Amino acid sequence: MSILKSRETILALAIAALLAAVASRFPGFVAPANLAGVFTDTSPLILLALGQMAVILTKCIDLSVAANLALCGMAAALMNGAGVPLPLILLAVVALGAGLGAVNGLLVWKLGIPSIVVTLGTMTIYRGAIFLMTGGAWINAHQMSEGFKAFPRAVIGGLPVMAWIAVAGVAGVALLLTRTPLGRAFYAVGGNPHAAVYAGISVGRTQFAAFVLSGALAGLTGYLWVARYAVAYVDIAGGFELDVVAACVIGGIAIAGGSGTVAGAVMGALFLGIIKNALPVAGISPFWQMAISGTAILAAIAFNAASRREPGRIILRQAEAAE
Amino acid sequence: ETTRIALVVKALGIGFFEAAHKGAEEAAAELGDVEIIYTGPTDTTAEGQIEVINSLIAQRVDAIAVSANDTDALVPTLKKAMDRGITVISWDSGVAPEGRMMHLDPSSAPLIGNTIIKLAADHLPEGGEVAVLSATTTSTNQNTWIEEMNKVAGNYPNVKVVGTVYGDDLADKSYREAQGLMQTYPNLKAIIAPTSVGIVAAAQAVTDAGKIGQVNVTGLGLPSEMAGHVKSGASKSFAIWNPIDLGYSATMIAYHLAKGEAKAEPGATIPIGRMGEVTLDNNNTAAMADPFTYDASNIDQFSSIF
Amino acid sequence: MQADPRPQDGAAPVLSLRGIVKTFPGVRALGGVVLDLYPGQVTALIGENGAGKSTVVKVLTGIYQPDEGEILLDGQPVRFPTAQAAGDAGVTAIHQETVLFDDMTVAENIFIGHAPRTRLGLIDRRAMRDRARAILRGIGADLDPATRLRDLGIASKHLVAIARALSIDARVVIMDEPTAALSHKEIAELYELVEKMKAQGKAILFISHKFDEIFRIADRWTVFRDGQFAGQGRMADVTEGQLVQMMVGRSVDQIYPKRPARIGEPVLTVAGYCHPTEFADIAFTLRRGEILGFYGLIGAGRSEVMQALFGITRPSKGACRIDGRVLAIRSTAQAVDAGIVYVPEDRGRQGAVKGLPIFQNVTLPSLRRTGRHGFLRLAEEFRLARDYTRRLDLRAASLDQDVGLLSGGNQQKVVIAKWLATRPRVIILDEPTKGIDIGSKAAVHDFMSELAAEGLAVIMVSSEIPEVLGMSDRVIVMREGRIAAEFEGDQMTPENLVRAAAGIGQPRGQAA
Amino acid sequence: MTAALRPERQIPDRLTSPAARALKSWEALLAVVAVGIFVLNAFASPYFLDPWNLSDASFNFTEKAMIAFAMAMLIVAGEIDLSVGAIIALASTVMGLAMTAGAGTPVLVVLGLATGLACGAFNGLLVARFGLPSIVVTIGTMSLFRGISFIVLGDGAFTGYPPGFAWFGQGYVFWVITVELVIFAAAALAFGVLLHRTSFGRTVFAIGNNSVAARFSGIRVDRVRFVLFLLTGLMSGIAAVCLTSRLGSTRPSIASGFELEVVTIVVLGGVSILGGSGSIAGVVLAAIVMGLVTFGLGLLNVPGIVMSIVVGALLIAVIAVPRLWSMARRG
Ligand SMILES: Nc1ncnc2c1ncn2[C@@H]1O[C@H](COP(=O)(O)OP(=O)(O)OP(=O)(O)O)[C@@H](O)[C@H]1O
Ligand SMILES: Nc1ncnc2c1ncn2[C@@H]1O[C@H](COP(=O)(O)OP(=O)(O)OP(=O)(O)O)[C@@H](O)[C@H]1O
Ligand SMILES: [Mg+2]
Ligand SMILES: [Mg+2]
Repeated sequence: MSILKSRETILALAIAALLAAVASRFPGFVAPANLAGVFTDTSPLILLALGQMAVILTKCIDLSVAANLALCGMAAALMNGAGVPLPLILLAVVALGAGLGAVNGLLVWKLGIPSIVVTLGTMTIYRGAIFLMTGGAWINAHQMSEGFKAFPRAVIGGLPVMAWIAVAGVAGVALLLTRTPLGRAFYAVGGNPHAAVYAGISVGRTQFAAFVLSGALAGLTGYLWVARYAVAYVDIAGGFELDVVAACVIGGIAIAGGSGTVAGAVMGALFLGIIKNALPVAGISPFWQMAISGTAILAAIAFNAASRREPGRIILRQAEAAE
Repeated sequence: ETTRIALVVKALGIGFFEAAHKGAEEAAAELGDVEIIYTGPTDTTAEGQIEVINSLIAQRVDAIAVSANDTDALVPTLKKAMDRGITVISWDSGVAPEGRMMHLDPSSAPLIGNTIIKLAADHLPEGGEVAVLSATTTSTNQNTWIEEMNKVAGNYPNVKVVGTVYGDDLADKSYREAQGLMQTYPNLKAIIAPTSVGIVAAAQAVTDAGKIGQVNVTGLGLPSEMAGHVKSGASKSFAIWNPIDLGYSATMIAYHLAKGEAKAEPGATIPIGRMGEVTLDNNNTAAMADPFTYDASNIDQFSSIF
Repeated sequence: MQADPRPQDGAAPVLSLRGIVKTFPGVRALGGVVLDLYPGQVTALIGENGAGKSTVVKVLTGIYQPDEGEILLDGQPVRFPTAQAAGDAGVTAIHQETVLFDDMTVAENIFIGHAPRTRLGLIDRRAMRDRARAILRGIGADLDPATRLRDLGIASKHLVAIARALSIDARVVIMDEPTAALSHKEIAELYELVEKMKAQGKAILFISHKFDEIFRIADRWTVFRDGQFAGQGRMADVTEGQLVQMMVGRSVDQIYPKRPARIGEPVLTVAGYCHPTEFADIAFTLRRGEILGFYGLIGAGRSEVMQALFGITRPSKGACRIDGRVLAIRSTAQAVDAGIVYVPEDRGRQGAVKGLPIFQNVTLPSLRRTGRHGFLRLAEEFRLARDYTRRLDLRAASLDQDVGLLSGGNQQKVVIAKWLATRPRVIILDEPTKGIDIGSKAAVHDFMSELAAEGLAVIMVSSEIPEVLGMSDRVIVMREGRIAAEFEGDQMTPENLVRAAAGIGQPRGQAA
Repeated sequence: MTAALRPERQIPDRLTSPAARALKSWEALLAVVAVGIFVLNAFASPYFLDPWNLSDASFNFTEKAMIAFAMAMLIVAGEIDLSVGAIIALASTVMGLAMTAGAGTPVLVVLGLATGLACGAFNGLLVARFGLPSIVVTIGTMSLFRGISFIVLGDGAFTGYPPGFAWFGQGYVFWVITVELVIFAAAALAFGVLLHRTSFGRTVFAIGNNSVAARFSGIRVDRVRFVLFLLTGLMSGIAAVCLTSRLGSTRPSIASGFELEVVTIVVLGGVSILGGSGSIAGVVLAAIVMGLVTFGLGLLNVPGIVMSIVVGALLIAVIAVPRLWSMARRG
């Protein structure tokens, strides 16, 4: 437990150090309003990282989240164009996202196909489906209703709705993971699938649930994304799945499943979000961004591996005493 | 026998190219014996375009008119196409001279470069800082225009170009880069985005930052996509040539070259139907027309067209 | 000896199995078995390795679904589609493998799947902790429910598994080799617990290979042979010999086949081996033709020492000499080259490469010999595999059968064959007969003395006193990562071994 | 005394002959699919059965397949390398730098391969030496390698490779047989032999099935893993030479998305993504199937994204259909 705690503490310290470094060159970056902006900007990554975390906890991976997001975003834009009211759109994208996640989940659960293969396949299929839906056409700002675009931006108590949704997502997933049987089952299934069966937990069904959660969050984020950037097309959020996995990895979610915390995932996402937002501000060439986030990922993996390394059983009394 | 002309675009689904496709079909209808194959990769990569072009070569199309994702990478493949007797031209975004017979610029690069900075300067009587939001780091045309813009920047002494960032023609990245610009340069007065994706994202970022009236977004964009931002005031004006005309002209040129009715050599003139004619320069490059400026006064008229 | 299915005292069984069939690809694990469990009685289930005992447990707890046959609870047919369903019906089990979650706390491990809830439906963590503490206290386990399981020793983990089984209010408690990982003290406490549960009227199924323990606590017996029901009856009416006869279909010589040793020159000398956390000051000499026993309580660090000799872990200090040459063993490949081989304790994980065919398992460390210039020669591989599997009397359908389809005992034979095929100088056998039935056990013992007679130097790690005494020429006892004592000849008595292992009395004066 | 206990019993070597096994194998199925698609294409488009066209079409898969062979071995061993596309970018960038410094073709090729090896060694070091999970390590190095390329090149490009250099990606060895096809065939043969006919290949299978037991069997598991990453780096370096030569230029975005296509080919080829089983023959056939599908659809001017749907569906279907079938048979 203390090791777990220290991992998150260190990540928090790393984020603080990063902020301090940027602030030293550009104080405006750490102004509360700007930080709120960074958080808002990182909200999609946070929401997707929460879902991805649940999936990774169960020893799976969901490479289709970005495609799911794009498909649901496009569906939202199309529904908006057809005059569907916003609350219905919100319900529909969450349901659609959950449905797409369920497809992944069913293939993993019922057919036992490894998740990386399933989601590699559905990733291209979901994106292709957008193309089939629209013939590849873009939906632009002027084709979206004002209300549709305004909702995620509406500011309540200093933060836009988009950020509040991320906050709610974090709280909800945290509660789910720590205090409900399903949440504990995610950990159990990833930690020791064999033992999970003995404890009466269905491994497949639990993985299915994780995919549905990840899909639902991706669906919701799809609407937020499209409304925020006021454009929908086939390729939105292309390659974003790797950012999402990277956020989880930086946040210390074990890729082998069974271990990781919501706080870690959120901080992993924030870490990447801050880097992305800080580079242009700090005047570092955007061409450095990729190498920097790559280095951050490697550093995080190395650090997490070092802290997870088992200390070794201490058989020797003497060794114990010496410590 | 019909002449098959392939219109290869950077990626399918982009509004600008869809409009160009319309123009190509218009030209085909006018010419009568032409079949248009409208194609392109899924995302803006050179490798994807090469696969597409290979399959066009295999189909022995008569002409290929390509808007390239990469100036140089397509050259070997397009050379092969020409070796097999296919007419190859580039339009919009060019290919290096060895890889095509001629290139059709939508407008001349110096003209565009001048237009985009002039649009910014026109609305900055007292002058101030402006920044550039470009598209991908690999697309040729944007970078040529920015180069040309910088050449003539001296003519607008009040306007100070403080930086260039890249949005990769991705809506979210462009948005974030635009946000970054506003933070880095608190006194920023205008963002010049010579890309249809970037200009929309920048206008959205300005709107979300509550800086309408403070920061003017201008550059090159599509009337249909910019209509809302012109009305909100985020963009006072922007320019573009007509993509329909561009697709139309490219098709006309490809047709005449393929039929042997014209030759691609320096100084030659090639007729382009209702658009008149173009004259090739020493690089076998021709410019179609001047960019046209759109603002609140004329936006509604064009936003329903492209 | 054919037993009648009804108990003489007339009580009705709580739980019965009738004609249960369970097949796996290529294996018929259960071929129509019968089993009856009576309230307030302990039924011992015995049979060779692979007889189907654990499979029955899994059928009873909803982990496997039988292909045919029925489960009767109070005479009514029931189905257990999941482990949850079996628990709800009052059937709970301590499984043969510890099936727990290393990254969860003790309390969570006990209650996962049936945690107490608050009114809002959330997990009630305080209630969970309190109830866990109560159950643990009930079995005499002094564990903090908030500790992470990863930080516990193997015996404590087993106690958690027992607590988990008891956290379900059960009428039927199944114990699959529950004492295999426990020390003397904990075994005694387990026996008490069994008595208590008996008194509460629970029906208990007790699976064990240890006859002394069966005769001590069981009331009834059932024997399986090759997945078939072979008989059942009351403990009072049967002798050990009869049970063995029924299990293996023949009588087995219980006498250890140790032949008089012709001990030669030293082969392996270990001096001052230390490890930062696992062991210290390990020094001993092993001679040609000798069987050197390593005794100790579980967790004494014997496996760690052996694995260091085999190049799995590195000692922080110390030297090892083989045939007089000093050797710093840094990898298993080096150990094999030097002629030291190791038959691990954990067969499934460390021994057999499941997924590869038998012959490829056998030739894995000998590819340099069977192949030529790095290329494989299949004919040579088959020849080698044929030789050694025949020598060990392997039972398999074919040599290119997946080793994972073999029973545990046969997998062990493949692992031993693999090492013998490298023609080693020193063979280390870590718990070679753990969980192996007496038939195969005798075969392994027999084989060991044959190897020693051929001039191989053998180290045998074992936690079973009769085996250590019966097979070894010399015994080293380890305690808490150090050599506690060394015994030879008349000194090799059960009392001495136990005292040295537990650290009672006797000073370490006799250590080498 | 032991004779009585040990009746001489002969265990047969095999129950089914290798030939019978091959007939029922995944590779046989793939071969049938490949022939089927070939015939279908021949009917669907008049341009298909043209040797020159087929030769052009081979570029759709040759570079990816070269990497796929090494990747297949890596996946059989239970690891994965998602950085292959980025290695190509970095190797190509290094070649570009050397070219601007005036290096000739041989030097360029050596540098391309050396960069590939160096990247492979870096991945291998992190995975084998420090025991980090390869999937996340290579997600990290994917950003790192391509990131370096971006730092060097920014929005620029290297062009003007020496004429001789074009041979690798644009040259012909004989009639329609391209240099890349020859490299592809040679790599297929080399990796086929390495995986299926050598002790090294056998240890790869052992590690993929149970790396702990492999280590307990005297195999230098970490060394084998390291070598596999080296091989993948080397093949990426070779692919970088071919691709750079074919494109005649280098940009940092070169070969983006390659990694997923390579993994798709490997999985389609019947290599278990969980490690432990697979064959090079399957990968060869899968590469050809992918090439035929994309080329065939390309001839019909089907948009690329529809092709990728087909490939995505194929990927799931080839694994799902046999399982559904056996489930249906069991009732
Ligand atoms: N999941 C499985 N897949 C295939 N075969 C299996 C499986 N589980 C058990 N078997 C086989 O079924 C038979 C019975 O195994 P089981 O574990 O029930 O034996 P056991 O009597 O408990 O033996 P032991 O005394 O070694 O614990 C063995 O031949 C075993 O190999
Ligand atoms: N706390 C623990 N958690 C997990 N495994 C453990 C733990 N303690 C011991 N083990 C495992 O139990 C086995 C025995 O450990 P160790 O080598 O320390 O004792 P030993 O004296 O060799 O005991 P044994 O007689 O069981 O071989 C080893 O395989 C070890 O990995
Ligand atoms: Mg068992
Ligand atoms: Mg041990």
